[in-house]
Amino acid sequence: MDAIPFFFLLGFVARLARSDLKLPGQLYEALSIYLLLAIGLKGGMELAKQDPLQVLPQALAVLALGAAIPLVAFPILRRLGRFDRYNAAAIAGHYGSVSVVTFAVGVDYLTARSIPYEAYLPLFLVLLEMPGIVVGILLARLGGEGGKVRWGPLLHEIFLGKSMVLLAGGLIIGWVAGPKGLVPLEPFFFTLFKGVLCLFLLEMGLVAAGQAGALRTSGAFLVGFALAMPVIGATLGSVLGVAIGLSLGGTLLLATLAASASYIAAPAAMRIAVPEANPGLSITAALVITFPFNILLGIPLYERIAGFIHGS
Amino acid sequence: MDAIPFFFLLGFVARLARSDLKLPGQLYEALSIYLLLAIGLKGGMELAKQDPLQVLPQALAVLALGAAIPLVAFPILRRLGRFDRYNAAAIAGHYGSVSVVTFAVGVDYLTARSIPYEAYLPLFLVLLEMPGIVVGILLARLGGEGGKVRWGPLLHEIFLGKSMVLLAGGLIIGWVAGPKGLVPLEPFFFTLFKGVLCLFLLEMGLVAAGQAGALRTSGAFLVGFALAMPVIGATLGSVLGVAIGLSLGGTLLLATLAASASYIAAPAAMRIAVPEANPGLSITAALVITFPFNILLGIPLYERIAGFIHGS
Amino acid sequence: MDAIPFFFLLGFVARLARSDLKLPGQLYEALSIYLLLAIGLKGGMELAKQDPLQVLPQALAVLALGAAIPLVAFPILRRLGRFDRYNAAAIAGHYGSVSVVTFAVGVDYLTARSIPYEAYLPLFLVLLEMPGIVVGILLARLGGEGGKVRWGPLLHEIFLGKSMVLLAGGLIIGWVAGPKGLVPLEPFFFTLFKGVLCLFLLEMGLVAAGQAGALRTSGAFLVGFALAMPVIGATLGSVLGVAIGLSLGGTLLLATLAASASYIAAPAAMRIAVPEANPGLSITAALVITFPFNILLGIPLYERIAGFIHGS
Amino acid sequence: MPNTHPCKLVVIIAEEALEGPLAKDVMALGAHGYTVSDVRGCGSHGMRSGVWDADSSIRMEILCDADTSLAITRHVEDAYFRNYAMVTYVADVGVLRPEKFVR
Amino acid sequence: MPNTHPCKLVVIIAEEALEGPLAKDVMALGAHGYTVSDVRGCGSHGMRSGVWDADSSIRMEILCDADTSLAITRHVEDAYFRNYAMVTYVADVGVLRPEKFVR
Amino acid sequence: MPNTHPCKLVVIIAEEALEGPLAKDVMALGAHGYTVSDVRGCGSHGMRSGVWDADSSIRMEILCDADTSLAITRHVEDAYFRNYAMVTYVADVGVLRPEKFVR
Ligand SMILES: Nc1ncnc2c1ncn2[C@@H]1O[C@H](COP(=O)(O)O)[C@@H](O)[C@H]1O
Ligand SMILES: Nc1ncnc2c1ncn2[C@@H]1O[C@H](COP(=O)(O)O)[C@@H](O)[C@H]1O
Ligand SMILES: Nc1ncnc2c1ncn2[C@@H]1O[C@H](COP(=O)(O)O)[C@@H](O)[C@H]1O
Ligand code: NA
Ligand code: NA
Ligand code: NA
Repeated sequence: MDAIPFFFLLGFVARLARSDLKLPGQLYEALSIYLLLAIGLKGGMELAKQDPLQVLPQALAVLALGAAIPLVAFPILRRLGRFDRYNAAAIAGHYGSVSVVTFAVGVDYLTARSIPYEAYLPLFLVLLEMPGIVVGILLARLGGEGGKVRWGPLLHEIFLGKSMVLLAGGLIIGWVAGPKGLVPLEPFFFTLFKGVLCLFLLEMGLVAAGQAGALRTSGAFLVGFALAMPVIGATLGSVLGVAIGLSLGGTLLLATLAASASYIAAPAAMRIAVPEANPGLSITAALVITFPFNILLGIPLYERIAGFIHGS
Repeated sequence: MDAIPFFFLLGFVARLARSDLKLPGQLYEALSIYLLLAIGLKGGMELAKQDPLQVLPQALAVLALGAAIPLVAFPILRRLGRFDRYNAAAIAGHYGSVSVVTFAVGVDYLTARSIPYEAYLPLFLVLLEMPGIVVGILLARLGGEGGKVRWGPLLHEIFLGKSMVLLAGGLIIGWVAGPKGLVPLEPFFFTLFKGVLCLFLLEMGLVAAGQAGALRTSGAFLVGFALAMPVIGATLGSVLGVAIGLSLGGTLLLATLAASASYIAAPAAMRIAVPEANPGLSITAALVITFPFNILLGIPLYERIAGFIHGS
Repeated sequence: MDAIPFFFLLGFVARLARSDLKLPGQLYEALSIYLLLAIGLKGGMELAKQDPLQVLPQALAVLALGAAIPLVAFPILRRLGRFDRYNAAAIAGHYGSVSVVTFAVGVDYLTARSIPYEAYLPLFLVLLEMPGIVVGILLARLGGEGGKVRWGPLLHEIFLGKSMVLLAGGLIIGWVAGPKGLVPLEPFFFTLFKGVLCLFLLEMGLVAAGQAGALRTSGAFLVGFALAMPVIGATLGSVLGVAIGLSLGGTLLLATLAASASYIAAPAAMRIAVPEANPGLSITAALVITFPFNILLGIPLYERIAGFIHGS
Repeated sequence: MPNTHPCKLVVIIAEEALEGPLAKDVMALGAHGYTVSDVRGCGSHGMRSGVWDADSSIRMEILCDADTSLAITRHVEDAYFRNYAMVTYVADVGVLRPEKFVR
Repeated sequence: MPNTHPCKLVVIIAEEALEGPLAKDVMALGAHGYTVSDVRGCGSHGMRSGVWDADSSIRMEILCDADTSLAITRHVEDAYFRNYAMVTYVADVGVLRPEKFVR
Repeated sequence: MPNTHPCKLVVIIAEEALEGPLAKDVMALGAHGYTVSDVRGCGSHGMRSGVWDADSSIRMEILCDADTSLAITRHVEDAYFRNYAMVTYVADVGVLRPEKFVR
């Protein structure tokens, strides 16, 4: 059986049982730096094998998907959930962006089942990192009383935030160095990847369970949203995947990306750009509900959805 | 020659010479998390190949050994060493529990000499983690004036302490995932193990030498105890190993476990449960004397003891 | 194309663009501990294959080179650069010592091009660590008004400083354990080396760019010095390399060592021994200019210099 | 015109093992919050260099009213001083938003 | 004879996201320096355990004259108190080299 | 009735390279202990971001009597102020167990 999700469960259960286990803060940072760089490198290496002109239209479509998801989520949160503009926009932005670790678990899912996929998909991960966040911020700022978006610091936060720099930097290095240039880096960045992912998932379990207390105050609607929105996202992602001609595996990964919600880049950007929003709400939704749902149940479900849409 | 003990010596000598070398605190934590998880995974993986019914009686006997060792150590410390009840009980508890790194060095010793052993021995490591501590606490609390053990927080500390969660969690994951599920984790958790162990031993050398100053105040009896008790423990462990039908290698490992003293789980538990005890005494004994003695001289000695008892 | 220098560039550009990317401080420490130990082990392992009597005269010559470089640099800084005695001596001391990471990039350069070299060259790295620093301190203290060098703490700092202990400790362990003893440590210390080096270079890029602001106040002379001195050093190193009979690859590595400037051991020692010197000047020169110059442009240039001198 | 209001700052430097118990205690005694950092140091129990668990210390600071500060220091005195490495001090400071810190 | 001179010490404990903005602000308001450390803690916004980015806090301390301390605390009050987890206090201390800290 | 006794708190923020020497000095000058944490910051010597050795700072706090505090601040002034990045301040606090801190 695949060991990966069990590490998340171990962390989750340990924290719920109030174990004093905790990973040192700087280890968490170190692991996330490693994962972001490694995924970027991998994607860049595969991109080097690709014809850029063929990938370009796909890339544009993926960018549009990232912008579209918060536009779907926002009215749901605002009308059905009765959240104020700021909180609705912030949560929507989190779901427009993506979770790197969810993506990695998706890749692992395909690898374990020997399902092939377009190896340059990490490029889409990089592309989906930001548009959702930008749209989320626009939703909060435009039409509201304020309306004054300070774009300078915002764009800075988005394009030069930690995760963007590592993902895009890794992508470019991988692309420039190419498969041959990366051979000596393989043992560190690729062979160890899955083990490091396990450690990170252990930590995610601890963190998610540590935030679980917020569930009590967040309300039932948010829980429902955090379970339904990934499925909506996955469906949109699957439709687009088929439309742009991805394989079944690639479609599943795009669906997984669309289903995932950011808990690294988005919280940091939203905290600066939409401080009126309560960060507890977005994090509860993205990290405590959507993330475990995706890695434990979502991905197999999205395989069906992707398969169904692919088949039809 | 085997490089592993030299890393301990390097750290020990560097600190004695008052070098400013120090490993960052969070690296120490990260390395110990890795080692505990890796040992647990390894043991769980091997356990998956075993018939549980065959292992069960062995496991019960090992639990009893863990409880017996402090009962042997306590009167020695109390009568011969003239320690007060609290200190005698706390020190006895440290020797009832085990040292993960000593175990790892023992495994390395066997591997380097191609001596086979029952691969599920990490299970015994997990089992020996706690009974000694519980008995140590009982010795401190029962019969003393206080007598009021607050079992709630205590059991919590014991079963949900960091090392227990990682060892037992790793064991369960390894057992559920099985050898096949762990293949992708091998490069990280198994191939790197020995290198990480070296780094940890370097740190242990630094820490042990840093505590060596306490030797001056701890008295000669404690030094003698910390040299004799491991040999007593190893003998008990060897007898039990032969009695429950372990191979020579397995017997040596059980002897090594019995000889080792805890310096992670036990100090944390004792500090909360027996605060009257001076932690400097237990740590000096367990870490400054017994630990180096075991990894540098003890293990070869226990091989003879185990061999002798095995042969007879 | 070789990926290694790109990691430095990524860090450098990210910091110049004021990205919030930063590696945790303890990760930086952990990576440098790893690199120092690994290089020491590698060198010691190769030394074990060598006849000590053959290496000894080479070693003495290399020690002399380390002492000579600051004697060349000091008058340049004092006369041409018009630095005061303390700053001239401190900067000269930095250039007399060496940069471990520059050496590692040099080794990688040779490996990528399959150019052979004397595998025991890390020994020279260890030997070059200190004499330059000692001479730099003497230049600051002797002849000045003070003249009172407190040798006790100074020698302590030099021989027991972090980098010295790890390099020399690794060397000794590698030498004692020999190639066979190190086999189980290979995956951790050798196979991962290049990947870890990449991460460290990313950090170096961030750090170097973070110090780049000091360029504005440091003056044009210092920039010129930090570009010219490595070339002078490389020429001296090449001449010596040929004189002591090194191969082309070995000569290039010795040239690279001589060209490099210390930014770990030297700043720490100078801060205690020559506190009157402004550490910003040495660090700007060594880290912001010489280090990137060496890894991006210097090494290929030194290959030509070494080749030219070797050929003649 | 100053915008701050008088308040007590209680600082406790103690063995890391006490972080959990102390956090519980100060909240139970009426504090509305606390802040913790990792420290190392030296005192009558010798060097605590902060490299590993048993050797680490924490520094907890609590803003609270005078009564709570008295309750906290008294409790700490009774419960922990005899058996643990620790020091405690109290300072007078001025806080913004005083309502956050009174019982 | 004491060698210290009266000075204000402003301490701000806040979400890590504010480290950059606060550093900029205090320097713009006349401080000549600041010191930051990583902390964890608990308050009206709940537990902030410092394990990951969104959950980490910093403690910034600023030595400055009374006017600057007033400017800083007022600015912090206006700009951040409503939306961020944070507390601020001010203490009277004595500094060496007072010229380092006055505007 | 307060259970605290007047005491001096000396705080030194300095380059990491001084941690060892300062620790030795304050103990030699009569302190019975000290507490150290890792910090980063900014001052007249520019930014010290704490990412690598030469760029790291420490914060040391010492509880002691008035005479010792004077001795420490004077020594620090003489020995280190000219050549090192550092600031020092002194505060009046109240300690429990005053006998721990007097010379
Ligand atoms: N005089 C002091 N000034 C500042 N911190 C102290 C002092 N004495 C003790 N400490 C701190 O409190 C911890 C425990 O103190 P003790 O119980 O005296 O060993 C030490 O490890 C120091 O971190
Ligand atoms: N009474 C208090 N004493 C000390 N620190 C506090 C106190 N209240 C809050 N804090 C710190 O300030 C942070 C934010 O506080 P709050 O805005 O109340 O959630 C907390 O996470 C604590 O680190
Ligand atoms: N006004 C200030 N307030 C708080 N900390 C300061 C202040 N000035 C300097 N520091 C700290 O002291 C260190 C050295 O200061 P300096 O010698 O002024 O560069 C800085 O890196 C800061 O951490
Ligand atoms: Na998404
Ligand atoms: Na034992
Ligand atoms: Na050099």
